[in-house]
Amino acid sequence: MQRRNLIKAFTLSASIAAMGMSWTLHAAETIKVGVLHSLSGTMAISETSLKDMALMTIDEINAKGGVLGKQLEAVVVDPASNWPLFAERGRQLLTQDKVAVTFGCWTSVSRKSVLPVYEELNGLLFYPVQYEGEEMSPNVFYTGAAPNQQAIPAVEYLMSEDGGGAKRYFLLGTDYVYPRTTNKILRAFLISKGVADKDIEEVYTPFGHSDYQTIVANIKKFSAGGKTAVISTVNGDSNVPFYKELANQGIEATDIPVVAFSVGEEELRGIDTKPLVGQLAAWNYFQSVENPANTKFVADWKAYAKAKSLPNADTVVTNDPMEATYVGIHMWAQAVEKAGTTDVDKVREAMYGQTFAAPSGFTLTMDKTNHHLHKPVMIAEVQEDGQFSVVWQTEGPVRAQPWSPYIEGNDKKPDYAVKSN
Amino acid sequence: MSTALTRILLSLLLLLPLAAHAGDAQDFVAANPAKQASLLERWSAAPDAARLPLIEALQQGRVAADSAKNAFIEIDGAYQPAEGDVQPVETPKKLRLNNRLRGLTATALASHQLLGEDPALRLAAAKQLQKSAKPAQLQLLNAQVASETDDGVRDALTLALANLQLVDSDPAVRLAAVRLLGETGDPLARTRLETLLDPAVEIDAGVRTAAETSLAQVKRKLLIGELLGQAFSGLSLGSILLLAALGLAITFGLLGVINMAHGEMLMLGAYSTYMVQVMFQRFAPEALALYPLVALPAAFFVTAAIGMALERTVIRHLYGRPLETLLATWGISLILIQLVRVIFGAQNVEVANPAWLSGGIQVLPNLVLPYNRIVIIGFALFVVLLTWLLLNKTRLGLNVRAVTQNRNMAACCGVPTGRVDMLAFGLGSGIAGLGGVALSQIGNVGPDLGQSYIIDSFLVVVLGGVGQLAGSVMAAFGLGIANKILEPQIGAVLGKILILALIILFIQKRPQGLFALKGRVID
Amino acid sequence: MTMPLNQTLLARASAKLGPQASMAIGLLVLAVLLAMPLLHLLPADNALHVSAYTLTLVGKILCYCIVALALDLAWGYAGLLSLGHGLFFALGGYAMGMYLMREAAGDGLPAFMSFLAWTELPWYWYGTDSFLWAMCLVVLAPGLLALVFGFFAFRSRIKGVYFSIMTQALTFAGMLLFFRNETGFGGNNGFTNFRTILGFDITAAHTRATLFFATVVLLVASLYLGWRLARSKFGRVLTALRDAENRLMFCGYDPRGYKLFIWVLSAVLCGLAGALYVPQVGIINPSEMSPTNSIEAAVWVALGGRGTLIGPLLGAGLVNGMKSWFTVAFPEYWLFALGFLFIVVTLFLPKGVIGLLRKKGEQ
Amino acid sequence: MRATPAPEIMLEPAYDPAGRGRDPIGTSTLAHKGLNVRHGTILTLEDINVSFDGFKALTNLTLYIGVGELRCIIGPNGAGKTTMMDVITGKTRPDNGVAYFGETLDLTKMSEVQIAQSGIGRKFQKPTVFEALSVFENLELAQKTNKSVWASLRAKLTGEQRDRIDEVLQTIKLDSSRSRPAGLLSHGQKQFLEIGMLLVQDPQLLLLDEPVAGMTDAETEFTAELFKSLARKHSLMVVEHDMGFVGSIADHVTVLHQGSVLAEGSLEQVQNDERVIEVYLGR
Repeated sequence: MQRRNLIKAFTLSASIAAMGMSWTLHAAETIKVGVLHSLSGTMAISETSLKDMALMTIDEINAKGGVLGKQLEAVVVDPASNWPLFAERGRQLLTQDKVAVTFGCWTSVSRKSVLPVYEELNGLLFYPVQYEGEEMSPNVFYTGAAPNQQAIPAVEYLMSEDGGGAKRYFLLGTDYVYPRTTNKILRAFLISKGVADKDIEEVYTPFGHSDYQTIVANIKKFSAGGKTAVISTVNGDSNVPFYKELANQGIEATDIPVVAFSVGEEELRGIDTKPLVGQLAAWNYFQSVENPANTKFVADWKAYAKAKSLPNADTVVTNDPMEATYVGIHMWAQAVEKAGTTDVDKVREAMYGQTFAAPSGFTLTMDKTNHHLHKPVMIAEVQEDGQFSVVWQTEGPVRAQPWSPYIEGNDKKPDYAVKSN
Repeated sequence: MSTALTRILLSLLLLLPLAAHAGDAQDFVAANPAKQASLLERWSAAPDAARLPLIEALQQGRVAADSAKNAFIEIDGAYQPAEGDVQPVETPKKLRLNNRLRGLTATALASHQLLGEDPALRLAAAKQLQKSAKPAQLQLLNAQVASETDDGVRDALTLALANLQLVDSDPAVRLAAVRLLGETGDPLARTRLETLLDPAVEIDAGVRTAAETSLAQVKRKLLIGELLGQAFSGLSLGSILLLAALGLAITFGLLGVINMAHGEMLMLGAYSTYMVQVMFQRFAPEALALYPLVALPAAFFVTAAIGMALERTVIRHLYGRPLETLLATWGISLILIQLVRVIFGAQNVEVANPAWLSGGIQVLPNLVLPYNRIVIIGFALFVVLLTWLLLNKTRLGLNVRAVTQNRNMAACCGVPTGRVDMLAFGLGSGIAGLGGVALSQIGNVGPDLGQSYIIDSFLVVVLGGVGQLAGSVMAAFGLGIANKILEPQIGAVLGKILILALIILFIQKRPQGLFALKGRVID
Repeated sequence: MTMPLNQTLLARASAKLGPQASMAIGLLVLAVLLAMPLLHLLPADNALHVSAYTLTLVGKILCYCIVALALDLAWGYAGLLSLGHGLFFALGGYAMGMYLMREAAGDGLPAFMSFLAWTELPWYWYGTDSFLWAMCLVVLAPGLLALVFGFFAFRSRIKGVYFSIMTQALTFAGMLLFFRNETGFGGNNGFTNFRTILGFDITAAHTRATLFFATVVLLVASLYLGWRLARSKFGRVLTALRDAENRLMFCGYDPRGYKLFIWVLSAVLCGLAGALYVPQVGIINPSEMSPTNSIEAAVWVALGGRGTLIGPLLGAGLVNGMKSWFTVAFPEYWLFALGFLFIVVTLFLPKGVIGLLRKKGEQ
Repeated sequence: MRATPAPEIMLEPAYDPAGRGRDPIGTSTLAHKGLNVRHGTILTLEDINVSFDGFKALTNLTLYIGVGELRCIIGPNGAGKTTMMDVITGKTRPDNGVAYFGETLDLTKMSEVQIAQSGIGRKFQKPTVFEALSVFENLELAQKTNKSVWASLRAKLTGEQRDRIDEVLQTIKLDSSRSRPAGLLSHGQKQFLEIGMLLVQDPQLLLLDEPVAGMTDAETEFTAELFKSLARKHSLMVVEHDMGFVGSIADHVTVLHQGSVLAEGSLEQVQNDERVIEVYLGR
């Protein structure tokens, strides 16, 4: 009996799925855009909101009449935080769903997984997250920050009198590619600024590390040698135990400031922010930035979250990768309008030099050659309410250097995108 | 900045007391950050009791300004003019300080507090100045040391002064300062003394020798602090591992269920804590600090109930098939994780430490023991004791032991085995829930919380010897301490890998764990 | 997605029709699998064309099938439940990946090394530009690790749950090790962006078809090997070992040798599967070693029916087919489905799908 | 079936140093594979001590089994009978003492497998057969042959081996169930299957732990005959509680108590020993 019911249940769910599939096929004159973000698994925590942001932006564009007179239709797939699945889903979007463009990926490894597929099939991917650089594919537009658009300005700030004039640097990161590369660039940069080797300490922890007692004790010991700043590339979940330990051991931002590259508004939602107040973060956008474009952006997002009753809709926040997603989709739409077609090669041409008045308060430009956005850099302090207050920012947008000059051999790399073979 | 210049500036300021602070707040609000910084420096060199409220307000972030650059101080939500009798043009906006200004404010506040009545406040101020006194404050400190009535505060001030006196022009003063610094175990003193070893910096050989002696003293004290700190962090990590593993010691160790959903019980315990905190915020915000105490029973009963429900519906059918329980409970854990994701969202939720669990106690200058960790060590021992009592001193415990040793025989003796299984599983889950409350105070609360503890928990139970409470305790503390000894030597990542490798080797040597009973094995 | 469905239907039919029919159906499935790479070579507009998407998807599932089979040899026959087979799979994959990275890098260093500013290959990379040596590594890396681990584990008679937890700890340690950049395997980004294999473009249709074909051949070969083993006296000794190890020792058999043999064989098969998996999916990174993956592999085996050889293949096909479908259709509910599947299988299908089919066949 | 051997043949091993008076075929079987039984003692246990966490399971246990002898071991629960078997088969290592198989094989230095391969077979208290395998396969695995991994990968049954298994199947009356899975057999059948496995294993020394538990009277009687027929060719050590059974097979009985030998002799002697009566009937 039970087994028969089980089979029935399976058949039922299969037919529901079939209905779901057919729903994506109904509209004839639409342009399909792929959304490739993990909705389950470990990365769901970060990527789910990017998917929602992409859908909101697409709705917004559709409400204004769509692109080339056609409505955009989002094809959302879930690569389930599984890297090979990203490649599989990417291929599916390009060959089965035939999307004109894909917005997606968070981790570098997921991007690296889909990259060969997009290069092989000449697809177009917009990648919205800050990353370690060292890549420039003609099939990807990078709307997040390269290291020189985030890490280096942050260290320059720490060196300045306002930033505390740090003399010693404790580089703390999770042991994987982004922190290692960023710290490598930073070390080269610090040495070029006359910081001695003994005044730089690099420490790494495994993924999901939660016991920072020893590390905080080491930071204290290190800081006795002179004004110290901590540069944290600690990943996601490990930040909470790290900051709690810092606070409980009596280290305040005024003694030893910590600047983080992976802590934004979304991450602070799940954190007791009291211990963090005064600590720093470097991004290209903060929700607290005051300008009309951002006010509208934040209000739209809150309304959207409420309307779609997203989880915890009353506390939603915007953050840097969301803004990058938003900017990326709009720029793509503009480029399609300019090119008059969704053809990848023509859209790519049209993307070069495309501008958009972003919520960050600056008009961002897509570089004419290197596929990265010119972005302003902002340093902000954590406030008690989980928001940031900007304490310093660049005069204007900074051009990305995906091939960091601080890494050997990069001077020979071309400053335009070529396929990696 | 040269000392002479400051002195001139300082004396000028002292000559114009009234004019100077007529518009302190106004001056500050109108200034740019660089000017604000020099204002604060001036204030800390020449404190004035009348300025104290302003500096306090600055430190607490209560100073605001309107567009006309009039200064206001927020008191209980209302904006009072800082000086004079102006009305705000519109709602004033709070001044935001950067870290540098915050640091200078703390120093300025300390020098103002030195003038106060309360010796405790003066002591705290003196301690702050030990860290951050500027050369410009030399005169102030000299004066304060001379006029201070409280011995403790005077000692602290003398030390703060000594830091500044290291560069005094008189070798005798320097020598005294160096000797005094030798008495402290302050890591900063070490750096300061080290610079004096250089003949280019310290020309007097006598002072250099004294510095060397003092340095050795300081280093010894620092070493003690470091070792104690390592021991404490080992104990603390051990207590966390223990709390994470204790529930498993019952469900796996006694009942033989390879409970892969154990981590999710921890997670549910942590989410119960979150729920209790939300309830308190909504209905009893005044008692919010007590929420962890209420969360303990709440988490225990919630997780115990879920555990019992799982036992009745799924696990009951799988006794004696350990590997099947592994798969089924893994399935349960996936469902629970996704359920929590759907209900609470994929993001972490915020569980705040109440004030009494924040901060730490300064035992030595380089040793702070955080309250939350102290409480968790105590709590872990309490839970162990509770479990031991439950298992060894109650009827339920007797029944559990009887059932786990010989199910059929126990049934024949009239032990209701089904009920005992259910209660025992509930107990294990409930204890995991208690562990979850503790974990919520040191780390994240998110759907994946349990996943990060499950492997460690199994290793603790297996290492200790299945079914051995004492073994689990030893294993947890052993692992914690071993981890903390290895970490500074080879780094956290290799340390973790090495620990895993060591455990694998150890189990080869003693497959039954640390505390295995030797005996005739019945086939 | 067509694959697993076909498989179930076929298996169900086969149970009804008896052994000759199952043989016929097995041959039919094999014929379809062998035809797929050929159909892939047809022009894209041909009605019978099999797309690269389908081919890689099925190829991936076939690799998982080999893992399931390997795990079944160890668990189903010898009672060694490994929760660390992902490690062997990944090691094989990494060995292959090393070769592919060297091919892609030409005379230079693999890309990830040059931006770590390494000027020299670490010693364990020597010779990996040779396909033959890489193939040796595919066998040696998982094989030797399994040999050493197995030797010590079986010597101290670690079995049952303890064995499972030790293997889990092993793969966890491996994952942490490979996550480090400094280990020299590309950290968490792993290896991607492969270009050529033996000089052939890795994205070309005929390369894909060949890789797929190789996977089918490996699967059939391992199935045959498993079948021969299961029917030999060796297989019976393993079964005896699983059920009553002490008795077997008192019969004069040394269980260590038997366990070690099947354990290493199983690891090597996993490594081979990994080696074929990597060029087809185009990426290998340490998350393949995460304990979760290995547990999932155990579920494939349990779902299909352990100790049946064919069952685990069905299980791997079913679960992965469902995963591919669910994560598109109902991403939020995939974990629920998987979780319930675990529970249902352990509670109601102790002998797996194969057991269910057999029962139906008998009725 | 043979007749019951005359009691006078079953001498105290120490008094029969050359193994005289034994079935010549038996000795020849024993003599192969290099087992040295020059002094007629197949098993020597001297001053064996075993303790578990302070509990002394065996205390200065000394015991000799002669070649071809059928020895019964009796004793109250906890007397150390099974522990003694564990020591002989290598499952438990004695804290000290001497354990020799024949004259040369030091059992305390050999692994369980080596001990089994050198010719000691054991039947467990609880019948242990390979439940997933058929009766025939059970016997096939137990059969005396090369038991290395490589050998079994290529193993094929010879006609001779097949005949031997068939013969044993007849003997243990399981011929009709030869292809049934052993797990489906009744308790008594499993006992017989395990005995059959010992038979095909062809060990020189058989250790039998409560072999007739769960058997019907007829089966018990049959087993008694079987054992008696095995003696001489093989040496047997039988642990049993069933006094009737002991009486029907044994001429020589050892009583264990608290881990050491309390009495030794014929069943009658032992039964009349006052210390034995005290132990069995309580004080």
